[in-house]
Amino acid sequence: MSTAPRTNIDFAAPPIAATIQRRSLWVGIIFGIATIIGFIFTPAQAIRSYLLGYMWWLEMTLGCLALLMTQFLTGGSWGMVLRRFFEAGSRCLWLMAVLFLPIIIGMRSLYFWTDSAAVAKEGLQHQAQMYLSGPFFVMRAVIYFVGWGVAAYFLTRWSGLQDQPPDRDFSSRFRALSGPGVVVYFFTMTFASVDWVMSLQPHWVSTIYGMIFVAGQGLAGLCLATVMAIVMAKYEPMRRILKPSNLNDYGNLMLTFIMLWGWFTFSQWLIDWAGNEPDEISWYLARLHHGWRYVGFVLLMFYFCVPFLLLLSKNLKRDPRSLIWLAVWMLVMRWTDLFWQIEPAFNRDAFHISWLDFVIPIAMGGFWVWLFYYNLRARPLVPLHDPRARAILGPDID
Amino acid sequence: MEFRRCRIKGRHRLRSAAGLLLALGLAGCRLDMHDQPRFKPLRMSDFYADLRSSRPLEPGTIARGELRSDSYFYTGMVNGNPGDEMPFPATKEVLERGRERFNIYCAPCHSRTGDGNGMIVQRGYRRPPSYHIDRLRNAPLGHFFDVITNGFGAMPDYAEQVPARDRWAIIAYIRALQLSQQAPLSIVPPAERDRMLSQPPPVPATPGSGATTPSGTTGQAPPEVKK
Amino acid sequence: MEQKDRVEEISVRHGRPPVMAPGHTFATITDKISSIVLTRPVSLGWMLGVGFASLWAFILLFAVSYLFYQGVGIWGVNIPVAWGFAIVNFVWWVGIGHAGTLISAILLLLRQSWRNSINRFAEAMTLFAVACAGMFPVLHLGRPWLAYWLFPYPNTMNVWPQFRSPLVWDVFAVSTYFTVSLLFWYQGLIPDLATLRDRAVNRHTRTIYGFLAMGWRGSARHWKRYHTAYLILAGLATPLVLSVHTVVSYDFTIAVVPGWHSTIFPPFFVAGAIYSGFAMVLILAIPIRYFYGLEDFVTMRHLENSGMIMLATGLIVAYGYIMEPFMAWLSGNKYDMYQFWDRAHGPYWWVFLSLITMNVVIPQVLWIPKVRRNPAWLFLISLDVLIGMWIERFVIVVISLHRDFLTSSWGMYYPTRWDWFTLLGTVGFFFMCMLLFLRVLPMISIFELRELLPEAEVKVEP
Amino acid sequence: MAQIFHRSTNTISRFTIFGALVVTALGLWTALQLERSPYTTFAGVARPQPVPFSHAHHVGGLGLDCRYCHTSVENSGFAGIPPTKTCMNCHSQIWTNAPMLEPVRQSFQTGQSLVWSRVNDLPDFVYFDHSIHINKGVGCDTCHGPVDRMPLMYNYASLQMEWCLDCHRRPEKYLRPRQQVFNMRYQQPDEFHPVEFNGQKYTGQDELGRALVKAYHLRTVQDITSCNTCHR
Amino acid sequence: MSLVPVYGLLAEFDNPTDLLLAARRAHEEGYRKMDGYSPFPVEGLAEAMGFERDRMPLVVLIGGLLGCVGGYLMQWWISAVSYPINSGGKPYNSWPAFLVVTFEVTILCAALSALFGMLGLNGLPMPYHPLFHSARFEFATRDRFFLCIEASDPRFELTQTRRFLEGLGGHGVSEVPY
Repeated sequence: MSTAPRTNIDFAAPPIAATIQRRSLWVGIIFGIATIIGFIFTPAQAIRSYLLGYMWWLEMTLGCLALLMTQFLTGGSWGMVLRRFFEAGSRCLWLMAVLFLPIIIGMRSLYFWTDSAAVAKEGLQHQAQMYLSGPFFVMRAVIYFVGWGVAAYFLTRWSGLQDQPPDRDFSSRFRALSGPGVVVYFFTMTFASVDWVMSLQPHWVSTIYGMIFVAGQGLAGLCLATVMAIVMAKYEPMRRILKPSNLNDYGNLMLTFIMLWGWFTFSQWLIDWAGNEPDEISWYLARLHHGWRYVGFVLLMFYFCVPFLLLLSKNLKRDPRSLIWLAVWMLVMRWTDLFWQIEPAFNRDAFHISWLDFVIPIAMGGFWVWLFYYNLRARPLVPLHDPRARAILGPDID
Repeated sequence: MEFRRCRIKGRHRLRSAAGLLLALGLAGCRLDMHDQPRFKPLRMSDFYADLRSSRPLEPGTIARGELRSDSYFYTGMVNGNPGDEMPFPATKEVLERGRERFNIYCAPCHSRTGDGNGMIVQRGYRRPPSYHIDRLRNAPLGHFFDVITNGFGAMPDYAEQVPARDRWAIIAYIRALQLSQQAPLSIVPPAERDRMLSQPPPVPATPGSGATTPSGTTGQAPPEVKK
Repeated sequence: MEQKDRVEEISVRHGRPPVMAPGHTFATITDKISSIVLTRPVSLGWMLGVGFASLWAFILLFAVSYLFYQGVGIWGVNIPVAWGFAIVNFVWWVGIGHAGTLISAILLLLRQSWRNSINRFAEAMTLFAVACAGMFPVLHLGRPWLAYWLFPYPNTMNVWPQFRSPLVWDVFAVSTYFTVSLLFWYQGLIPDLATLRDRAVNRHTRTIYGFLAMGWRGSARHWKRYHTAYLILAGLATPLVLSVHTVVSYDFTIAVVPGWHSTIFPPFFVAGAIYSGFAMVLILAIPIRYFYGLEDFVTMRHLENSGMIMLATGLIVAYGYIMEPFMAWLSGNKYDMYQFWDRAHGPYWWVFLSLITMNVVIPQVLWIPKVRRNPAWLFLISLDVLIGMWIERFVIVVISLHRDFLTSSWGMYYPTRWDWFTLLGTVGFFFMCMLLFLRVLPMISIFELRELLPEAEVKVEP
Repeated sequence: MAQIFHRSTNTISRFTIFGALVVTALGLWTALQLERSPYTTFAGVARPQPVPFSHAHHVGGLGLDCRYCHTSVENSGFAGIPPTKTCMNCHSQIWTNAPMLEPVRQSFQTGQSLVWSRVNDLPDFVYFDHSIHINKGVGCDTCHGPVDRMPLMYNYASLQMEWCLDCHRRPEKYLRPRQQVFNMRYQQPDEFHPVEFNGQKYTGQDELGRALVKAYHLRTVQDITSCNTCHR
Repeated sequence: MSLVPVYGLLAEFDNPTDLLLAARRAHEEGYRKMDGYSPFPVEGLAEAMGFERDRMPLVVLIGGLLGCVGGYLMQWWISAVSYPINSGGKPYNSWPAFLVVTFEVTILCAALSALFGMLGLNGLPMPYHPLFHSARFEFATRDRFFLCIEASDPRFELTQTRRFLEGLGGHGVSEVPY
């Protein structure tokens, strides 16, 4: 077993991280006040926007967790470079668990199946009534968070333990947890997407729905970590770690996730369109008419077509300044996609957008990013003492 | 009459084997579904001894709608003697129909004017009497019906080719023909009279031009043949 | 390149088997692989193998001839199960083909060096599997000799293919897939054919390989364009391979048949395809490396990685098995719910039970590293998965069809001996092609193996 | 190592590649032409018949109307092939000794049908009805060609589906007034030969066709090109 | 000088690094008509010899675009223009359904143009080539690396170029007859 890399380079997060952390907290507080105002005056709209913002930030959290587990399983330098960013994102999970409470409280104005009169009127199936009941809904949410929490807690904890010399090789331990962890994540996230988003219109079911969410979360987690890594790469130590070939990999991974999203959403649309069954196509009718049609078009063009073509360029993928903008853009597109999934459930006949749809996600983001940087600063930016980390350190560090 | 297929035909198994071998080369070969084992009108059938798939009616059977209860309509006879009435009113439409059918079935021998010098007669068929003799001018309508239905002298019967109603229409038209050859100018309305006198008589259609004269109301001469 | 090598080095240091056994040079790699084709005598085992496989290929020929002669009535298909073995076998074979493209294209893009030792025969496997697959829809046509009607050409009927039908998409997807796989395979072969040309002693052999190598001489400019084209082909083949089984899944999902009309089918089918494809890769790789003494090149690393991919894709398949009944239950659609009840409780319950056992339960032993690193175990599990995936298609095709919406059109499906002959015949045909390929073409990509050596790295600054 | 191939192989191999393309293209083109040629369609090829019946003589020469023999063409799907009796209407007195007509006399005496070869033979999966075409103003010669100039009968058209569709897609190109349907020498209207219909003179087929489509209540092109119009 | 026309001079090396360095030197020396030969692609070798722009991506892009546009137009023309048939009440121009075949045709055309573009730009097939006269050249497909400076290069001069190549430290220089 090798000894720790001998180097006098400081691998701690640069001071800028503290600055960002502080500023994002302010953003969180200011927009948080606006959020409270929104909840006071337009509670119905506020809870919808809250759900949108929540799903958006949950994506980044769970995306980080999923990618963290994946990189333990596949190995490779791409994951090693971003590992600490994934860990920082994963450890925001407790914040997301806390932020879920308003959804439980505001459930009645979000999900019409909580109202038995409405259920009777809408003729909801008996099965859906069994599944979509308040207590069961809360119980499932608890199970999801426990499942994700266990994975996030142990993986990041062991990773932290690794930082203390002497070197310890936790590879098998990481893999032993990540393997089942990915499986559990896949299932829980599927059911979570059914519970939290699909049940807004419970007549419509789609077996691929969970996978669309998983693919979206992968993209969100990757884009977030890429953005953060490129921000940090202006300074040591990330400057020497993050190489154009890594960025190229991230670009390719983004392309992969974009293609997966395109593949899943197109298939879902084509199958529903061809089948043309009343329960199925009505979901799309709400989303492909009125102003929603243009949102769909924006997604087609700027979630899929344009980024797809851009990411074919090797130069763009290797250029940090281009890639960071593209990653930010894809995060915005994730928001747009969620917006397009959630909002038409409440406004089927006309396009509708509220200022809270922007404010609440930003408020949540303020706190989230604050916690992210808090987590990031707690540890060196590279898991130095992981034996495999040497692959990314370069020949000059040994 | 029976038809036989002249195209590729054989045992269907042989045919599928041929189809396999010659799939692309013989794109034109006929396949099972082109010649289905079912009867189409007048198709040959090896099921019956006389090879006819279209079977003659069994004696005594009456097809639906073919019960000939109106005996005058179908025989032209009243108590064994030819009657002299139309079983239905001879309207303009009936006369036009009669002219059309006359020109198709009768004109080849009787000629379009009814003088009995039709194209077939010119080719050696025994010449029928002209309609414009007194005997036929005075013959009752039922006589004509009987002749068309059962034949007369050298004339074969046309019962199969001309349905009963058309026969009556033809008879009505023959009466009109007879009248047209004997009509005094005085029964023509004055306006028409002037026009008729100022114009040369229309040229009768020349049989053998290859065109059967259109029998419509336009009355125009058949279009000239351009070569 | 650099990072990759270090990752590899570290992996080996941490107990993973190497991608290639140490001690090889450009020359030994070249000579070892080309000698299999050029100088190795035809062994008795090979002769027996080809003999047995061609026997089944001839049975296939016989079964197909009889089918042409007599029509599809000799098969067990009938209303309501009009898509019996033919479509089951078609989906199964197309699926098997997918692993080859995954290895050759996707792993190339992901810069997975372990692909270099197995891509060649995996691609050959793809070609032969797709050829087997392509037979079935054509044979399933009532008039197979009119299959060319499926392509748009100015025919005398003025009738064109119906482009709203997934069956027409299939024609395009499968033929494109075959063509692109062939191009990819052939392009990979060109430098190796040149190697064989230059190694061959026999004049005729040299001429044949020389003809096929098209005068390849390894020029730097040629290599440059070659490499670009190779990467581009890989980039094109990657979405293509996903699209092919997606389109195959559309054959089912576009219809509103309970059990078919399910949005998860595209990724579910693709995962299943890769699942069975890697099983076939292992079925081929394990005996090949043993009989041809190729353990140096096809190492335990390859076998283990294949096992892990099988595990992952198998779990996605299991995910699909769970999602479908769950969503059917949640939707409350009584036809969908009945369909899944019928799978487990209907007359085909034993098929469904064996599906779950073979496809979901048994492969879970792959979680155990010891099993993943044991060729005999891997071979057995692969066999199990291959059969399991065949059963999966049987379940989807037959059980979904045998109980129609109207109880008056319920029925059972009984395959005839001709169904079995055709299925086993294609297996024989597949192995016959594979064995012939092993004999006449380099089964491992020589030039890509050379690239794996440390000496292949240019040790100067660019 | 010595050269395996001669210098000329380079040219030959390139030539072969392009040659293969050209040969393939030519082959496909030939196959398509062949499929439309009389080799496949028998268009213009007279069939052997038990009696060499001449439409040119009977129609063109003697001026018989189509319906004299094909009696059911106006009100039935099947145009009707005359029984031997129809032949004997005239041939009981004309050409009574002609050896050519021996089979006809035989048939008349014995009651055995004459076995004609089908000329205009549509596949059995096609539903075709003469009466609707006649009544909507499709002339006999539009499909059957200049029958009055055919010494022996042959099919004038390819009878392939593209030929049917050509008219079903734009029926106005071919329609004529009903009175002209049996006119074997009908000409489509032009400036010098106008055609009268419903008291109006038309000098172009386009306007006449449109007027006829309207007057005869033709169904829409969508309807008459739908599969089950002809395949039922 | 030699009476047999000469195609070029062939220098042999036993590893890719030496070949790359030699090619770089030759390029610096002003030689342009030369080529390196190796049993696998050597990174940077073509560039070291002043390789012009690689036009492969352009060729494939054109092929793919033609396939994409052609594939869609074909389906549109067939389904909406040539013979519109109502199928399941779907519009004649059913673009969601047409995307599938459009995609497949795009890939097909792009892949065909990739392989044939590569062969075409590389001037293959060329079964006959002067280099095959060289006895050692068969090892270019095994484990040897070659640099050939061609006689058509304006700076080529038999003895001088030979001396230059020998100075590069290879395993011998041989003359390749035309």
